[in-house]
Amino acid sequence: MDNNLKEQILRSSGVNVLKCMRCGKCSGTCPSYDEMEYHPHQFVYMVEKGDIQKLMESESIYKCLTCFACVERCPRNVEPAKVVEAVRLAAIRQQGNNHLTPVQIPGMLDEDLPQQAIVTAFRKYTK
Amino acid sequence: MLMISLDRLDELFAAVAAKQTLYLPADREDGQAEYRRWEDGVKLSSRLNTVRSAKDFFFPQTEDLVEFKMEGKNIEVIDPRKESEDFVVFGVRACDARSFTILDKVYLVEPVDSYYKTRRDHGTVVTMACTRPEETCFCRTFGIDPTAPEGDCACWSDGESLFFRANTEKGEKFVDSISSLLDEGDTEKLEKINERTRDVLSKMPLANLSAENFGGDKLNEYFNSDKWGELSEACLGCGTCTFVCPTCQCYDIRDFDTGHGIKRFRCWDSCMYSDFTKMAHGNPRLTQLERFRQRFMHKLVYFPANNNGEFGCVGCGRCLSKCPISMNIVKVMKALEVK
Amino acid sequence: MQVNDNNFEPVIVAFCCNWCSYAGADLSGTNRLNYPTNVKIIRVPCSCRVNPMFILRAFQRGADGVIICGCHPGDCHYTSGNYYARRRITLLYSMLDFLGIERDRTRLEWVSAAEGAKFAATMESFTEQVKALGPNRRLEDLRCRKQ
Amino acid sequence: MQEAMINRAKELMADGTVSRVIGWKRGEFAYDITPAVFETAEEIDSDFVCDDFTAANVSKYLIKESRKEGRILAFLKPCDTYSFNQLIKEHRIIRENVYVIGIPGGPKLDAEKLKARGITGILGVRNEKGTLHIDTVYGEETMPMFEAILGKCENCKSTKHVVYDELMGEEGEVIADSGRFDRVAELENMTAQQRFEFWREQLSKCIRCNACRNVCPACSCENCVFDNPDSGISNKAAADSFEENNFHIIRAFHVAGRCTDCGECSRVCPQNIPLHLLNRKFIKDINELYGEYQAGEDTTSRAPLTNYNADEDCEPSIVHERGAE
Amino acid sequence: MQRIGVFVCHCGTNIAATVDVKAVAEALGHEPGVVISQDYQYMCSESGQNLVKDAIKEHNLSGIVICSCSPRMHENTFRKAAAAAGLNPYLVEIANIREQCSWIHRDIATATEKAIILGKAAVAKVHLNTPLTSMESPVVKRALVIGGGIAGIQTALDIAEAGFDVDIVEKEATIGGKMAQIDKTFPTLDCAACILTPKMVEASQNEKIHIYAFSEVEAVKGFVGNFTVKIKRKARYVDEVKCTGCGACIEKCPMKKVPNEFNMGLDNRHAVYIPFAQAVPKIATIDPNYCMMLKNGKCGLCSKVCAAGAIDYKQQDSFIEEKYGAIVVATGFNPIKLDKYDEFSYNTCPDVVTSLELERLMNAAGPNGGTLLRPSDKSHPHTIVFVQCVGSRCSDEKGKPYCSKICCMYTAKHAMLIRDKYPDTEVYVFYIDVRTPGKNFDEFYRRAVEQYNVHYIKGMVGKVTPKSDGKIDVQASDLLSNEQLHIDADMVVLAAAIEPDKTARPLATMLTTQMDTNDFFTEAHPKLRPVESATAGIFLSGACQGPKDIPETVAQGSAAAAKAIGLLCKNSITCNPCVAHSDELMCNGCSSCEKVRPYGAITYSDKEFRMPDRTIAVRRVASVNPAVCQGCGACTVACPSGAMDLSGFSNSQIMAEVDAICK
Repeated sequence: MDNNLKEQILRSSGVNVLKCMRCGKCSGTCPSYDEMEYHPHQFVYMVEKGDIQKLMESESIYKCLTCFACVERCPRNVEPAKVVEAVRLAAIRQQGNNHLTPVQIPGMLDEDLPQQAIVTAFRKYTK
Repeated sequence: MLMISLDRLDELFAAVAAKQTLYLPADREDGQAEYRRWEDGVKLSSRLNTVRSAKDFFFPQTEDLVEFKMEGKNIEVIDPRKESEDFVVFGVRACDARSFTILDKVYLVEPVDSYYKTRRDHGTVVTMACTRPEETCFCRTFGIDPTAPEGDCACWSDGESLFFRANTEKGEKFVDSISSLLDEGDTEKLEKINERTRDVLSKMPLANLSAENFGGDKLNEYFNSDKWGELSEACLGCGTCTFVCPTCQCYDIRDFDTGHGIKRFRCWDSCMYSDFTKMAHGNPRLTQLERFRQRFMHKLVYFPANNNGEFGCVGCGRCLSKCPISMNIVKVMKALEVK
Repeated sequence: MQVNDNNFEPVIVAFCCNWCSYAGADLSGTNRLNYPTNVKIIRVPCSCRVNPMFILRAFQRGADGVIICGCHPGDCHYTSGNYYARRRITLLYSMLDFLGIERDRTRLEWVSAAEGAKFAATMESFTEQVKALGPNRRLEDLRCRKQ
Repeated sequence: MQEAMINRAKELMADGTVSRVIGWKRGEFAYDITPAVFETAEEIDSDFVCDDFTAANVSKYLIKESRKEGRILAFLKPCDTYSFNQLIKEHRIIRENVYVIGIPGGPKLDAEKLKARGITGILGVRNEKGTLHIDTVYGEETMPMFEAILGKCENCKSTKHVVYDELMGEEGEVIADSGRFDRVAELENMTAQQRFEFWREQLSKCIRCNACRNVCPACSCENCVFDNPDSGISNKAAADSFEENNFHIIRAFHVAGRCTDCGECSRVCPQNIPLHLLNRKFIKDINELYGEYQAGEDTTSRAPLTNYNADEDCEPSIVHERGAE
Repeated sequence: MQRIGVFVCHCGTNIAATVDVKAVAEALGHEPGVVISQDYQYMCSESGQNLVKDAIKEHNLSGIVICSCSPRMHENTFRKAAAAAGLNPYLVEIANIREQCSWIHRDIATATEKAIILGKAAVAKVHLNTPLTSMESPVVKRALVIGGGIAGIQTALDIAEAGFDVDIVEKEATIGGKMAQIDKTFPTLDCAACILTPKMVEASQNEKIHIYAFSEVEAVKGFVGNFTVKIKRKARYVDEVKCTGCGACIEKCPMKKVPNEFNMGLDNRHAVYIPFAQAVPKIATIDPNYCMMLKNGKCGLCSKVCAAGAIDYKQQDSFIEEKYGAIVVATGFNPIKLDKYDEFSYNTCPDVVTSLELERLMNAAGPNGGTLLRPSDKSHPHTIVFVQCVGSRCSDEKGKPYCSKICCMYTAKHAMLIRDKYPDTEVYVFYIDVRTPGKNFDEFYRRAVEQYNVHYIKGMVGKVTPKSDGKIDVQASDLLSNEQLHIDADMVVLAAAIEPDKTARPLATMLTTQMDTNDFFTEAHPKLRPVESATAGIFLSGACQGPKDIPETVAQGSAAAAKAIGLLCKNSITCNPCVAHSDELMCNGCSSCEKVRPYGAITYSDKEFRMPDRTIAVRRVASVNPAVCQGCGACTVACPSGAMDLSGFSNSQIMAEVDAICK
């Protein structure tokens, strides 16, 4: 178990994962649930267990829309989205691990894509 | 006689203050005078006298006597006195100067009050002759000449210069210490001024007040006088007369619990107070009449009885102007007097 | 000890009425709500028992702040005690202010038996407030100062 | 007026309405009157005085005098009637035993103010059309009368007598614009530091002679807390600055809501401490916070500190909210 | 010379973990007058008390200081122990080093320092304590029960059974409370009305019980044994004495569109109404918000049809004042409002209901006569989803941090009842945990799963969305199979958290009782005095003290009754000797104290005094009636001379504490 990594996630997210009472409302409310390998409640639980490497390697970290529905609805104020964000940052901050590079963009553009989404994507997927 | 021009007073005070602490009467914003520590800018008051007398310098209103420090259940006894420094009290009037003689008779006889003595030893009294007495003055009743004050060193002003004469060894030391500022001067004008002052005094309302019918042998004449009731009727039982009096010398000893120990201090007491000399059984003087009587009998009868006829009053007139109901020793003497 | 801004720990006396505020203080204990150790509570039956003499006494003896806590107006266990206290304390605080004593050294707060959180928060903020003022010098008795 | 008073007093004594008269007795000088009880017409003729210097409030003496045998005649100035009424309210004076004649009030004069101008050796004082002619051993001096007015008369609150059996002279009225709180307001508008320094300078003069307390008609306790060794705050001397503050705060607090603002405390203070400002501060606060209240105005109303308004009373935090810094 | 004993309690680790109790005992042992200072594990235990008693005897102690929990907790315990050892109980002082020290501080050094100061203050105070003797005060033999739900009814019945008069004050038009709205009870499934209504009738017929329905407590004065309560009788606009409950007025009332509170607003009632058929008292009430006669003076039909002439449009709120020896609080609970939970669409979709609404929907006296139909289209629901913990166990401001305790069981009950009556209906229950501690509770839940095939799914519902086809999309994550579910439901039932009634807080204020942050009344001791409040003479019954099911509520109701009876049985109670007293030698008779006395305990008389000059003077002086005085101390501050002082909290004692603290 990588304790340093766990500490880093907890610190950068500011989340106390011990507050989770495992109700699963975060996952129940998540619009990206079916896209994700690991679901919001699993993020919280796995971070608590220190099982973080799997999360960092999973596509799930890029599937989170950061819509904050889980944050809004969590009855215990655990804020799972912040955990997902922290794990994602831990991943992309590693050298050469940008999830997105500028050269990839033109190929991904389509007419319906709002400008804001591109900006957001850069913010979320690059360091 | 050695003298200094009045416009060089600041120079003089600075020279004195450079060597020891100097106190002198200064005007307050309410027009009354009080003794203040001299520093640059403090001017000598032109008022005849201060509200509080000069006795404060030797017998302050409160004074720590001893301290007890408590550490758990252990008690340590501490003498709180600090090394005393020499000081000069300047501008004392003849009446107040005489009051020190009276206080000395109480505090410097055996057992000597070492607290008082230390202060007396370190203090130099520089007196100032009166030139403009007030209607409340009756010092001459007690044989005091306001134009020839006692004190370690006496001063006279002729309106232009200040003249000095040392009366004691301490006074000589004082004059020596300022001799570089002094010149020899002519006292002719001075004599005239003193003459005029004595003349004014004889025209004052109290000029003819005499104490000759009072004294240590007059206990029976006055103690049971039926005048006391009338005289004391309006007395509020406050301590104003006692506290402005230069000769009142009674004190109370009290303990103050500081939380870390005890400070045993003495403070002025007044025989006018209901708890004066309170004992286990209560107060020996039950009513205000008796307390009132005590104060005046003490000054006019008991004190002379124990001090070779010396009265316990110097006629400074403070109580005359300060008593809230204007009852005072003059009215008492006049009402009681049996010729 | 030299007192400076960093290590000044004020002495704060809190008079708490037995029925509401003392119970409120107990409740903040029961709920483990932290507040500074500077605060020492004296139990009185009612806020109206607090004599101005006690407040002055506290300042004399080295208190840096005095706070009185009682039942909310209308809630007095004795029906009207806190109303009298309110007037008395208002006038006293106003007088202290008139004499130039820092007004932030005194406070009155109504704390009910249910307001453990309010009690703790009040004590926290009052302590901070007094800390900011520094030691009480204007109404202390020098004879009582710790050597 | 003095003449009329003497005549009336003798009349009332002669017809048995009263057996004694309380008033003022002349002294050695022009100004040193003493409150006194007169028992005979002769005494009245020779010693009774009522002039510019008879400022002393005789109400407090009536606590004792009204408990003696027989009825006593009291000449009360308007301000004295307030003190008298307040003492009636507090059950201290037995009303039936006092025959009150209301007399016109001041302004009374302060001999100290003459002396402060350097006028000494006073042999006599005449008041002519607002100018004082003072005969002294050093010659005659003059000064405007208003400059010699006693502090307590400077901001007279009322020339109305709130209680009397008989009135001499014209009845006056309450003076709404007396300006008696102006000085308090001035102090309130200073900074705390300035106020502190002001009061430190004033109160450090205190010699704790207790004259203010002993003259005060509201301070009529059998045994004052400051004299009672069991009270925990008894102290004979103002041993340090705290004691000075403590005495005057507690004294003012104990008379708050009971003080009629007669001004005797400041009059008798040998050190000229403006003690009345402390009392007026309380009166001003009470008027502003709890509604106008004049102690002694009546004998039935509830005093502001033994009263409350559940819904409207302000919180002590108002102290933080108003005034200067 | 004082001989003071100091006893420092560890309270297990409650104190000892943050306060160095040995250091405290050591430090206080050095205080003047202290002859013995020791610490012990549990001072309040019998052996702890024996330690105190032995020390008193062995060291001939003149006063004792216990450094322990709040005096509100154990002051009496130690006073009794002292008395048993021959020491006057008022020579005991408590230094509160638990609630006001060890529990609020973390740092051992500073907490210990503070505990020592608190101990020193108590030692300083006890130096000045004087022996006091208690007076007796009579007990009014009548109890007041506030709230007429099952808790209040049970308490009232038990108190009446013991032979004491008891009044019930109920703010609604009828007693019965929440239980009257419930259809069936778990785990036995018997009909709530069938077991409740006989009790209601019993209460109404018991001559010792007086029911003030449609009334509220307005003010409470007094103290244990002698409360004076002002009760507001809200205007019903119907004469209670004359009304026979025949219902003629209701039939004729033209105003029929008033939401029926009893049925949770799921159907309507008339402007004049009787909440339900078995209401007690069965008296009509006119709703002034809807009655046309009261609103604009037009109608008056009810008055015309009332044979008894009971309608009184001019009726006003009236007030009565009654004296009571004991007061029992039984103000009960309510489901929380779900307005803030947008994700459950409660406000927008009529087919999303709360469990209490479901009770009414299933009840034979409910809006659908007992047939479970969707509120929106009155169709038969085929799929019903239950959502647990709605608002319970929430640390955010929308909900409540506690577990509401009853939801798991009633949800199982609902699921089971639906499956039993409508086997074609699929029932899903989304749970976080299923909590079933209780006799036959888990068996009950398992029956729902095993026998009735209710689908229990672990996972909180994330989102409830009404669809255009009338179905409701319930989105949730099945945490065990790790998949997200979408269920097309016909109805969704939300197990809303329960909270204390809104009237509880103002009532607590009037009663000067403690409440916790959730507005539940705080018991005097969480384990040992669960049905008493910390304020003497005030007892707690039912859900006002915390979430409870019916059997627990009834049990607590009876327990509170037993406590109240214990009090009422006494002819008098010992009253507090910490009362004011006046020193006649110092009193001026100024009457300042008399003006501020709240209980009329101060009177004046003329007394003769021998003066110093041996004359006799008559002076008016104050005296205090110690049986009436409650010891507030208002007079002590009003008194300028200091003649008034308060035993137990004297000027010198308080100043000694101040000194010790400020040292």
